[in-house]
Amino acid sequence: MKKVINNPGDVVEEMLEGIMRAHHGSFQKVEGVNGIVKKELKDKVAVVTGGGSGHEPLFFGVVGDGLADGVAIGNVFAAPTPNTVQEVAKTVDSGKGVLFIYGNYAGDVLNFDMAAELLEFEDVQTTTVKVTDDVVSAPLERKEDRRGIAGDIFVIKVAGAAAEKGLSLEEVTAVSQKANEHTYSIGVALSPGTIPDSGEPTFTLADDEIELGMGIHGEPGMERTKLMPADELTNQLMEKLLDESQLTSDDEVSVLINGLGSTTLMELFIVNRKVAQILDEKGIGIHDIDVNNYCTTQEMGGFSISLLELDDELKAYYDAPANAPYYKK
Amino acid sequence: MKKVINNPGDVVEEMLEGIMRAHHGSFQKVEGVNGIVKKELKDKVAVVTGGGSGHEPLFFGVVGDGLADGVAIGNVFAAPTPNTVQEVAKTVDSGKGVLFIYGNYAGDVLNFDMAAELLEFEDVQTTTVKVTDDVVSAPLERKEDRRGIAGDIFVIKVAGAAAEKGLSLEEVTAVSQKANEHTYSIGVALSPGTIPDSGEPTFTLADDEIELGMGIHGEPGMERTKLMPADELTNQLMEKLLDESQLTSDDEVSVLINGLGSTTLMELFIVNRKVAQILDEKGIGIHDIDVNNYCTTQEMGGFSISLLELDDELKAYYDAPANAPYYKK
Amino acid sequence: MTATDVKKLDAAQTKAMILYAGEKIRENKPLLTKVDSAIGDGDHGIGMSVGFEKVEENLKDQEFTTINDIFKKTGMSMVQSMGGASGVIFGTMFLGGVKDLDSKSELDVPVLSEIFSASLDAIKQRGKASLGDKTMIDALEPAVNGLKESVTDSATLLEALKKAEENAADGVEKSKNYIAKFGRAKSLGERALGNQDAGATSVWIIFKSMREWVEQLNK
Amino acid sequence: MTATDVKKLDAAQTKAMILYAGEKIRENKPLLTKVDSAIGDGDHGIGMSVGFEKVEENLKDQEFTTINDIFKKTGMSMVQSMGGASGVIFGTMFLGGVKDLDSKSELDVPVLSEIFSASLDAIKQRGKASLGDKTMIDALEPAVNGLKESVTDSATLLEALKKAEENAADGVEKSKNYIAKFGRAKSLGERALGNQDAGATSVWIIFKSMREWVEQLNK
Ligand SMILES: Nc1ncnc2c1ncn2[C@@H]1O[C@H](COP(=O)(O)OP(=O)(O)O)[C@@H](O)[C@H]1O
Ligand SMILES: Nc1ncnc2c1ncn2[C@@H]1O[C@H](COP(=O)(O)OP(=O)(O)O)[C@@H](O)[C@H]1O
Ligand SMILES: [Mg+2]
Ligand SMILES: [Mg+2]
Ligand SMILES: [Mg+2]
Ligand SMILES: [Mg+2]
Repeated sequence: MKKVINNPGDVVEEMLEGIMRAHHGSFQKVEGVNGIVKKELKDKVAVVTGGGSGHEPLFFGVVGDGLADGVAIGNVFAAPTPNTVQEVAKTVDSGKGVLFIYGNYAGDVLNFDMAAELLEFEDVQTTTVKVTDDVVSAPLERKEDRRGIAGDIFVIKVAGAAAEKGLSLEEVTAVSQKANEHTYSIGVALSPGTIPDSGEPTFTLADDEIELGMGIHGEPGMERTKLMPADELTNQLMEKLLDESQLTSDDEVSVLINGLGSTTLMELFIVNRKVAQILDEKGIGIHDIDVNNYCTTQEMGGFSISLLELDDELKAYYDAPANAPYYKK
Repeated sequence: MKKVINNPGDVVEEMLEGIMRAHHGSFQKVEGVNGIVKKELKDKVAVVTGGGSGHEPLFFGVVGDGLADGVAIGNVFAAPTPNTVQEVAKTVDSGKGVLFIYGNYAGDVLNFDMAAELLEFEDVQTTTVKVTDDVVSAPLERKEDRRGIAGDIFVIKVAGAAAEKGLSLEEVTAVSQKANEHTYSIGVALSPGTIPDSGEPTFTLADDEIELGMGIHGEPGMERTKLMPADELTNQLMEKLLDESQLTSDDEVSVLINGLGSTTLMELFIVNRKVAQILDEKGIGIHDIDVNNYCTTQEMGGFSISLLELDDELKAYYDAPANAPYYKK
Repeated sequence: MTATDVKKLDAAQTKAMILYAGEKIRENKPLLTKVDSAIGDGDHGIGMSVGFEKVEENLKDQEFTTINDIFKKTGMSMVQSMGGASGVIFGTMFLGGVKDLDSKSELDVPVLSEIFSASLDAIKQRGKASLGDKTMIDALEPAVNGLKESVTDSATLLEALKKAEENAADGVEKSKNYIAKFGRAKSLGERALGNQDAGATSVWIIFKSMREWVEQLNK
Repeated sequence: MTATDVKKLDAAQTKAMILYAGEKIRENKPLLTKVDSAIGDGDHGIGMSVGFEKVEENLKDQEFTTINDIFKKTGMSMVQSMGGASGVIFGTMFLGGVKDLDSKSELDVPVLSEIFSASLDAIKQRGKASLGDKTMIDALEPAVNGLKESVTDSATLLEALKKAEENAADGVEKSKNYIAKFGRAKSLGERALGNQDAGATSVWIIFKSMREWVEQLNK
């Protein structure tokens, strides 16, 4: 795989330099670690997100007003170190506490938890919401074991808006946890992404094969099948999603069609057409649709569909203004 | 190449359905043709853009306040038909005239020109600015023959802001023409995109080869070379760009690093780091940097660098607010 | 009567001949796409197929009394459905020839020649290309010259179309050695040498299929 | 004195042994990455290399008087540079063992055994995995058991490390038949069968290289 990089060991650092050069008006770099925080911090509960890099524009792309206050950035597909998380949290904490929001992966849990322990000694209060939106990654009985994928966006959006409104750490955490519980996602992979350091694709798929439910690091999904028409594929994914979410015609959702890297917006909109048709048929209300590349896996081919089941509280936070380099509302 | 589509002949129509379902709050479909215009039109000069589809989010993605009022959408890599352009123009015209802005390709010129002729009979006044930013596509003596690539964004941004300000058709055209003359772009291709209908890549490149200056439909560039480190590649591209633009330390620019499809934001920011270093070294002022995928070629690998040489007038229009699905300021 | 003697076609025959040419163009979609890939953006076959599908849809169930209407409807179908450079250019190849033509109910060699000379002029005016610029003109201009000679020679329709086809084929060959100036290949420069032009290839297929259709007439 | 007789290492030797293990881990980067690709996200070799590069950087030019400091610095270097699951887990493999250990200037079999038992406990507490969950514990726990037996048997350092290495290797083999519950492979279920765990492979390489280093001592 050809990549526009220099030394593979330097990709994260050089990316960060490039990001800071483009966004020095709204970002500040946290010294000594791979962390970025908002330039102008407010006296409110802080929201910190993070994870491995390689999923750009997540997670740095949602650092901004009404969203996250800071981001801890790991190496490619590797959770950030505890000290990175720690320094970012210390920088954004106004004394009102810090909420960690990240996808539920062993590495992220281990590192954020260790950071939380260390922060206790420094009197920084933290809470955690692990995003677990990927419905195929564990059965319902082990919902808390599920992986976090593009649904991160919904949870961070709600958390950021709640924090902006001046809620307490406990309250922001509770509503973010609710947002996570109301978020259902499913993905599909067409082709792999490549880790810059190894130059190797993270998995292999035959020329006419796809994998339903595959995770954003190439974690196995529910089934390998032949490539099929977009409508049929969307049908299969939506069936699983509606089955898991138990949405009915009383419900209203926000939809996110998230591209994984090399799948075009053209394809994503063809998928969106079918998703909307299916929701319309079931009488499920569509409050908003967002078709974008938020959570990528390098140049991986495929996409995910996420649904956020809204109630009045979540809807108000979803609709609140937000302004980050790669998310604006 | 695996694509998430149904019948290849239906991709444009189905994409449009998906777009309209997502953006019915701000868009209206032009009946009978593949055109989209803003839902709420203003009493001002109208800006219409367009071109072949396959380059999403261009061109529909810049229909919005302070940008384009309407878009005429062609089949994949094929200019829109004259009647599409005509209907879009008629829908957005408030009587103050319509400015056409599109990339300078034979097909687009032929179809927009034919539309302009037909619109004359219907008393719709039109002017045209053809974007010719790709510096490698023709020598300086034949500057008017150059292709239009990601620089479209700069020209549409300026035009939209000028029209929003209430300028006359003549004035909006003049400042957009100036924006085009002040825009310099150069691209590089790493891997091809695929036309959904044929399933064939539009060109071939060896595993270790790249093409400097290649166009967004795979048109030949200035040189095929071996893959090289990002900094060296950026150096070579910037050398050509600075040579063409003759920028000096008195100048100030806005920068756009545009991804062509499957090249990751991580890579684009590594490129951006070097672009900024080079401009800093030369003492050329950087007013703004935008790293994004605006003008893609399906899942093509590669990117382009665009510079907009600012003066006070252009800077004011560049900084003016804008709000479209894929461009916000 | 054998095809060799045919001097003219009525409207229904003309319509059938054009529909047959459309079929052949669509059959050759992969070839046209391949040729366009080499030096253009690889969509010429797709565009021409879209156009001739629309032509078929619009002509099939309609009866025509004049040649003019057939050519006009063919051209309009292409212009309104194809887009791209070839939508306007090939649309004009049919539209441009009958724009100023008196109403004709039959297509004979002089009318054929008159139509395509006029459309050649219209294309040149619209697209600003000339012979040698590596466009469809490289096939159309020699084909038109062939038709004109056939008028002078009082050739039969088959002879005239044979000549046009041969000249077009020759033009396609020659286009390999031209440097592209127009269309998406315009900046390829010397690197386009050796590759024939996609639009010229379409022109050749159109004349070739018209010849085939007439040849098979009443065989 | 041959390696077979060695009963203990001083601080400088301990440092050299750990640096050697780091070298071997880095040599095996492609293997570790490949193993992680099959059922994880393919970055384990990269992370471990980053970690041991940092270890080398931090240990190389420094003199140590206690074993505790060497293990602590090794662990901290890994935790602070690697990230990922293995940053904390392998960091803890070195940090956790000396957290409550009295200051030691020499590394003998009892100390070695005490360190790695304590780190096994720390890892289990932190990561909540147990033997059979397809993690590095599948290699570390049997290795620790080997060390404990060696204490009882009053084995030499080489014998103890040989036993630990063998048990670790055996654990890696067995990990092929476990169903993953932790790490990025956690949702692979039965499909991970047949593939060994990446972290377990690293544990085996670490014990193997410690054995090699002691074996070559004063040969
Ligand atoms: N200005 C022109 N005059 C005549 N023919 C042209 C002109 N520009 C392009 N063409 C013809 O159009 C063909 C390309 O058509 P097509 O591939 O369908 O459109 P596009 O170039 O928009 O992709 C070229 O091979 C050439 O023969
Ligand atoms: N909870 C855990 N307890 C013990 N070891 C673990 C745990 N989670 C993961 N591991 C180990 O970490 C290894 C993966 O490390 P690595 O690939 O570097 O991190 P990541 O999983 O973040 O990509 C696994 O092979 C496993 O041995
Ligand atoms: Mg990882
Ligand atoms: Mg085209
Ligand atoms: Mg073409
Ligand atoms: Mg891993």
